[in-house]
Amino acid sequence: MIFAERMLKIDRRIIFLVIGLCTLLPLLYPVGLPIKISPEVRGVYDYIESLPEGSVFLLSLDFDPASKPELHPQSISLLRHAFRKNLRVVAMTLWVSGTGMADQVVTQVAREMGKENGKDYVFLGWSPGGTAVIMNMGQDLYGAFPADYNGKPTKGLPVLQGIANLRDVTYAVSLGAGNPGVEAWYVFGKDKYKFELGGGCTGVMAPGLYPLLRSGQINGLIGGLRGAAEYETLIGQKGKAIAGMDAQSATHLAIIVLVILCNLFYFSLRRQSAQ
Amino acid sequence: MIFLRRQVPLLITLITGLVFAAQYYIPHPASEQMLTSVTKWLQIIGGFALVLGVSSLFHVHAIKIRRKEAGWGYSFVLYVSMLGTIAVGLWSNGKEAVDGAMTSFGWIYNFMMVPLQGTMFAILAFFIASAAYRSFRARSREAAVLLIAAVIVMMGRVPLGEYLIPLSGDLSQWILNVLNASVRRAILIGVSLGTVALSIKIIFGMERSYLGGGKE
Amino acid sequence: MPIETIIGAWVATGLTLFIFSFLYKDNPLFKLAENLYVGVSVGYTIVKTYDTVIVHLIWTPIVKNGEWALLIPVSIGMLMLTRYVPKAAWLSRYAFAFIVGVGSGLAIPRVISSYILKQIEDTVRPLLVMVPGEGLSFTWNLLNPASSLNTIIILIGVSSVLFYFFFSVEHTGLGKVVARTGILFLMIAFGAAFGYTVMARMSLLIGRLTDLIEFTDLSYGRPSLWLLGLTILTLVVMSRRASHKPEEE
Amino acid sequence: MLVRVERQGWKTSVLLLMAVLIQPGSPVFAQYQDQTKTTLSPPQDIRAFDTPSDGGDSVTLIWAPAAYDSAATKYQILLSEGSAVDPAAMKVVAEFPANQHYVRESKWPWWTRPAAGDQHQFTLRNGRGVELKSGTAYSITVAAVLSDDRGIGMPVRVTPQPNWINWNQINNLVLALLFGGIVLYAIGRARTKEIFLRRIPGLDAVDEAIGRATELGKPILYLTGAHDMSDPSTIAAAVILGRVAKRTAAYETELLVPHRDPMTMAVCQEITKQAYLEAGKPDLYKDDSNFFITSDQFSYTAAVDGIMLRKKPAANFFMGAYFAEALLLTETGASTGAIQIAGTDSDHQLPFFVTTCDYTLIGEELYAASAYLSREPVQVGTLLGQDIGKGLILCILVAGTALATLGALLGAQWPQLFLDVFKDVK
Repeated sequence: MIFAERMLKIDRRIIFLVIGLCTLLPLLYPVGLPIKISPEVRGVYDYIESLPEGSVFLLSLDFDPASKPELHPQSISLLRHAFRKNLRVVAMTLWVSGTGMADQVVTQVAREMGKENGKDYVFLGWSPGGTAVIMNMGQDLYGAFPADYNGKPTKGLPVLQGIANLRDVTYAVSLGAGNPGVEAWYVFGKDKYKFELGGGCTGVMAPGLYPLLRSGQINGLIGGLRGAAEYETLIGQKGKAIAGMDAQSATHLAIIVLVILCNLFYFSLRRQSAQ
Repeated sequence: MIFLRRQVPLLITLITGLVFAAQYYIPHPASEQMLTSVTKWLQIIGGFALVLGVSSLFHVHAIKIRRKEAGWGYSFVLYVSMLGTIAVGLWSNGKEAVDGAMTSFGWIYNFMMVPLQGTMFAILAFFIASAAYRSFRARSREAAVLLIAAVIVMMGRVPLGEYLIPLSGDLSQWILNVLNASVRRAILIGVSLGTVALSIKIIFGMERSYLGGGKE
Repeated sequence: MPIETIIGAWVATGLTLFIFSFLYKDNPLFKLAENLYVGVSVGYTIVKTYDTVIVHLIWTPIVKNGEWALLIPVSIGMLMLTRYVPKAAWLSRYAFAFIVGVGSGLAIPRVISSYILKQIEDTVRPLLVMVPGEGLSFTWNLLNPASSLNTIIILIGVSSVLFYFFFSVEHTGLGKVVARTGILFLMIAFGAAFGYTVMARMSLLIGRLTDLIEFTDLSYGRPSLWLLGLTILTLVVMSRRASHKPEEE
Repeated sequence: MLVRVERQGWKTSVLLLMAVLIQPGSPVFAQYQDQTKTTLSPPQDIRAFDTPSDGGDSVTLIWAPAAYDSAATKYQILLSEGSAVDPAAMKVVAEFPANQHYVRESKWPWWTRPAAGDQHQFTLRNGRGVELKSGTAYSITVAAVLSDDRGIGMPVRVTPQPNWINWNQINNLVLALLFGGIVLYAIGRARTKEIFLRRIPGLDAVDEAIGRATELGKPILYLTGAHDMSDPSTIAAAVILGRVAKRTAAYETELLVPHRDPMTMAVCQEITKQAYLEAGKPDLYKDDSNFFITSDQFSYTAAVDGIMLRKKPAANFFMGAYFAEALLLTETGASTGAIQIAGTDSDHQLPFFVTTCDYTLIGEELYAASAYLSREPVQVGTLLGQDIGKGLILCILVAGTALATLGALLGAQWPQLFLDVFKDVK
């Protein structure tokens, strides 16, 4: 067995170990490389920045624990920004298994910013039907969510004053890990009810949302942990995303090196077998 | 009987399909009212669909336990954890937290469901790394192009990459925003034509696989 | 720190490590965690559905507000469940016919407007752009997504990929060139998706390891370290026992 | 009722089309008249009508531009219920700078545009302090305001009404009907005539792989994906399995099909049996070449990986829908040196298939391959219909870009007649 062949056949658990270390070490000993802001993320930030106090900001946390590391930091930053701008925050989720997490993040950030439930913000919880929920909210918000997460009737809540349906929402952001997510909010929401829409998503979803971004169907896109880190930089509050960026750098570099090695060995093998 | 079992469902699909496609073009309050009602109905039906979705699981594992098939112990674990979660959930009125204080249902959610689901997908990071080393080969010119684009994007999306090769950030931005967007747009258009074609076939009864269930 | 949080930290760490043990190989600890996961998440979904649908969307509106019309979706939902009664299973077709019919009807115009018209609208742009001070000109800036050069590239990309997925035309002559361009564009987009997916998966790992690092803290009783040792020990013992037994299969 | 409205609508749109074509050349001059006590002349040519194509509770005003249109001057919209004649008693419901709210800024396409682009327009809706109900008559007018000066136009009467058709979306409807017609026509054609489908190169690769497995005397592994039989990708995978099974029967190669769904397994058993029968080797068919493993994603993956390592199949086929398990499967397969062929519409997994497999059927190619093999009229017809649709869109893209460029070059408006039809205007 020649060298290249032997190298390709090494136990994959050794590679597992390399990746584990590449993640663990930067987390324990951070470097803190600067993070550049992309126009996609800035789109969302600038729009929220431009909103007058008291505008209605709808945040739909459409993800489950599987995407928590990417979308949880995004939701924290967005909520902090919205509360800091004194927007009226309406939070909800279309993913049943994300309900508890969504409630936690909204309550936690609201408490940290000294906001009052029912007056400054509301968490509507989850409702089944996916796209049907979006359409029903567009027709009649109180029909889709007769009660909020805590069981309080939504009708008469001060934070929802003057909001009958999605047409009265100034800005909606969907943090989506799949379907229903950002696309569903456009097709079944913005298309008819004409609110401004922004998106946040996992890395897996991000490339697929670029056509919508280009055509202005969404006015900004926060992609994955990197997007979250950019947003944390923009609002000037470091969180888990910035902390993870060094590990992200290290693992990417490791993968690139592995891909290059793989192809080096592969081509040397091919050349040898051709001879 | 065949009329009731086969024709009537197809007729229901035809009528509801045409009506709700037409609704989009009719702004009259009467038509809007209809949409309001039906979307609310769909929400409720969606709840039933969820129950239907998970119930096949009950069935599969119940058989496993009854027949004591290989690994039936795991099915038993599944049953116990499910029933336990339901019991605790109903006890806590289906709330994970009351005024910010965690309930026992919240405990199961936070310390069992969240780490389990999160880790399930985190193990993939390791497999990507191993595949990167063992199988991501430039077997053809196409695969080579793919790998080069992937490396550029991987470089451009992390601070270290932008620090080492400053151009990589702009380059990956261009790849995503122009090349990637154009391909995704074409795919989106193609898939949409497929969706519309499928919907039309469903409405006109040429596609019936959704009916399933029950003999003719 | 409250005792339930400490217990929680131990349970969460243990389950995380059980799942990570799959990296070594498929083993009973992993299978246990996997089944526990399915069980808990199904239980969770059932509780949430009950609380939201039965209590908030059905019971309260009907009993308190007298919205009797909601009995229609309830009966449609019930029809769906007849799937489990072999003799009445055909009744479930009515429910599916309704849902699929409404869904198809709703989809057609919305998909055309969002994914076809909007996408055509943004692709069809003049190749010459008004530049302040220069008048109408062709802009070469690659980094400006709206420049003329990028407009052409996008047009070529969209058209060639669309053409690649033509199945009733043979890819010969000029068609072959266009299809090959299409496949190159496709590969670049797949490359971008690949890079982003790698990023996403690594982020998930970072998230999980961050939690594990948090649980090495003394206030939790260092569950990460203890349980790591225990998991490794269990795996070693199990593989020893397996190697003593004759190979199955 | 509906028919009448429609006919009227058509007439209007034809008239409007003419108006648009004629108007841009003729300049509109502002007229100064000292009707009121102020020096500012009142807005001219005020027209008010029920906002077309909406659900009611809204009216639209059109008036001529004036010489004083600038950021300093303001326009006010005045409203009162009934037929008030005293403009002083009317309520101010909106105010904005006079150099805003032109018809050209609104999103109306040419077929619903109520006036030339240089005219002012304002759409007043119910809500936010404005009471505007369908079926009630109102008086409405515009006033121009510059510091203390105020010129009030002649009040006009208007009654908001709900409409039955949204004419702004009529292009969407036309496209839906056109494409629907194309699909139905294509399916009809496929039922009576043979439709040409190009051969998918991936199918040659399939034959090649089976050939190699036979040479090596090793089995073939075929997976049908994660979904059940209700998913089109699984159906396509099952159709292609029929083809593969026929070849393995002819070459007498062992076939392994592990399943995740009992129903899919039952269907695939039938398909395999049929294939062996057609190949004339029914005695070689084994019921247990299709076998059920488990429905759990990762346990299934681990089991299939185990089969790959033990039996070392010469060729692995991955058809249908896949999720995160895809990479785990193909990586193990690649490490055993098998020829791997994938076909999936799960676009999130395609990059991994392309880099780890020798041949990949991308997205719709999977359906095309299945239609090519099955020759089922509905499948083939749909494919043809979609091809015609794509062809049309391709033409629109090229022609549209050419026209838009020409429009920019000549500064002409007429290319919009074409471009507006393919816009999402609402």
